[in-house]
Amino acid sequence: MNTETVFAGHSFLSARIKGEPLAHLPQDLYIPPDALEVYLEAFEGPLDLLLYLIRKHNLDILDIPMAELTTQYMAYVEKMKVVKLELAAEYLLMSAMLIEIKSRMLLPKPAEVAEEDDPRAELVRRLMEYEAIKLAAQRLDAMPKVGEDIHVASAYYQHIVEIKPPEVSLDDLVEAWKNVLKRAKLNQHHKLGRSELSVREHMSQILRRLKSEELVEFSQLFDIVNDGLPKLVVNFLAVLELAKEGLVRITQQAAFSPIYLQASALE
Amino acid sequence: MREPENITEMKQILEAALLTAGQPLSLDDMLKLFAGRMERATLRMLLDELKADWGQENSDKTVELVQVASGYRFQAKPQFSEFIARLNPEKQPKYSRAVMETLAIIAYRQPVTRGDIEQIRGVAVNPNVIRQLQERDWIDVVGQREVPGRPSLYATTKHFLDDLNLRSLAELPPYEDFAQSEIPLDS
Amino acid sequence: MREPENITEMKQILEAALLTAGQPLSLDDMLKLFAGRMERATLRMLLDELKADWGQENSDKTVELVQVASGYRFQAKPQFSEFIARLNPEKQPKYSRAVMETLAIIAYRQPVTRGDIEQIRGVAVNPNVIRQLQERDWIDVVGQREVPGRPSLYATTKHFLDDLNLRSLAELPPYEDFAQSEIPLDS
Repeated sequence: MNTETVFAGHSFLSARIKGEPLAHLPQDLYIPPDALEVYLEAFEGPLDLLLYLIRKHNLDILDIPMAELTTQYMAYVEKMKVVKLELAAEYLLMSAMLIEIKSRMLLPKPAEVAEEDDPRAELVRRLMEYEAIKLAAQRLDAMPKVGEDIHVASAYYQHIVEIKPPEVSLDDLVEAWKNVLKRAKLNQHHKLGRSELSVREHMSQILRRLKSEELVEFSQLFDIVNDGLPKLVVNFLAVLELAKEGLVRITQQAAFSPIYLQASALE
Repeated sequence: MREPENITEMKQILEAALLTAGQPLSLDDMLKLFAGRMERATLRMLLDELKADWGQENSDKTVELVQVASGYRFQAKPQFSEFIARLNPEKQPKYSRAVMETLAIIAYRQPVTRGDIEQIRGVAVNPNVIRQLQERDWIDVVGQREVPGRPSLYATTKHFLDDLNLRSLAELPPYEDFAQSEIPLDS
Repeated sequence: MREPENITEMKQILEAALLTAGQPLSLDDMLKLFAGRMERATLRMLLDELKADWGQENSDKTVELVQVASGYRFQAKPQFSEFIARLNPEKQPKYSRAVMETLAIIAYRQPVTRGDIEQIRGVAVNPNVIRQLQERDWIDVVGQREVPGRPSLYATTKHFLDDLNLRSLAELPPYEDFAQSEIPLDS
């Protein structure tokens, strides 16, 4: 088995790589370390190289001097320990696979062995799969693409801006409130529950009413028939809170006579 | 490379280029289309023809060729702009932090004066902040506090509740513990 | 706001929007033009009409309406491409073989992990290769495979199909086309 015979008469890659004709033909899966860059540009990996050798040079994938290859690889790995070791590993793995296949081929075969049991079948399957993907990649590369060969209509139009007010969600509001509290360190003082919020809402409502009506009779603030007890209580708490904060004045001319509320400001 | 065979094809190349350019094309740009094999005068003539073909008076055309400072471009006739604008609704601006915090304080602590807000936030309140919220009809003045200067008392409006999809302030999340169950109070 | 008065005006709005979009418009996008006042069936009918009006067979038109994965777009008829390309002489850099092969594997075998790609190509995949395809918005992560390490599963995007002028993956060149002659086993 001699690789020289396999490659006799072939000139490797009639195309030039980096403007230079490639001096040496890859006779096996060994890459001379000094030619690493060139080979890496030419081949995408051991599968690619193997495929090239098979398709272009009718190389039998087993017709490779395994012992010599292994020696070459070990020297290669030594040299490449510092850089690009992972690349060496891929080629090394491939040669290991070939050696394994070869050793299995050399074992005496039982007569009844089926074609599918050929140890080379898996490698051939991978090679053909890779070959199909390689061609698919070339085809995708050649297809017209937007930004290169396809030009999409994009005429101009007058941009009309419709001014809309900012949107505010409940979450935004709560977030803002939390920020306020964080900064003011008011956590201890202002733990608000729903009930207190209701009180504050009623305080605003009463004030708003006092703005238009000036004088409101106390009992008119309460709708005994329609408001449930909780609402009546909240409303009453609101009146007390308003009085406490000095926001309303509560007056009564005589005992048991009507009680009136008026905004403090409206004297 | 192939070159256009006649003036009709040249005009078509010009039209296709202008429709797809995405920006105005200058005369120099357009000359590049023909690899220098066109006179400026011819180009101008073709542009005039295209302008006429696609002009405002041709009611079946939806775009027209117009000349702007940096060259020529096709643009949608004005009557279509408002519809096209619907495809890209302008991103709405956000309220500043000052506006949001002021709103939150008024919502949670109402009725409050500007002084209250300033005390809580620790910074002066820009009158513009209050104005923005009033213009939105989210807050209004519900009275004055009886202290020197009689400052206005602000509260949130019904409109604010509507916009935030709340029935009452009691539906605002109590800020300190959202998980804590509370006795619901109808208001 | 004004709304279109008749079907002719609707068709014109549609045409103007598509001519100005610069990208495919989906049916949902186009419905927005009419503020929800159009049936999908009517829209489809109008698109069919526009396709016919602007079709390849109408030799006076320089752009045609095509359907791609994410919707409809007007694009220059292929015969004008080479001329328009002269406007931007700096071409996009060609992708390396590693990038294109990785893309081919993802396109034809999706969803795949990086390990799958490495298995097929027989070499490690440089993360940069994946990144280039993600930056082009041609691939994205669609999930994780439930194996140790939970590796990301990659698939092609709609944008990839759009860029290659395809409506769906089924329109990719058939994989069978790439199957080559058997590699003989006899030694």
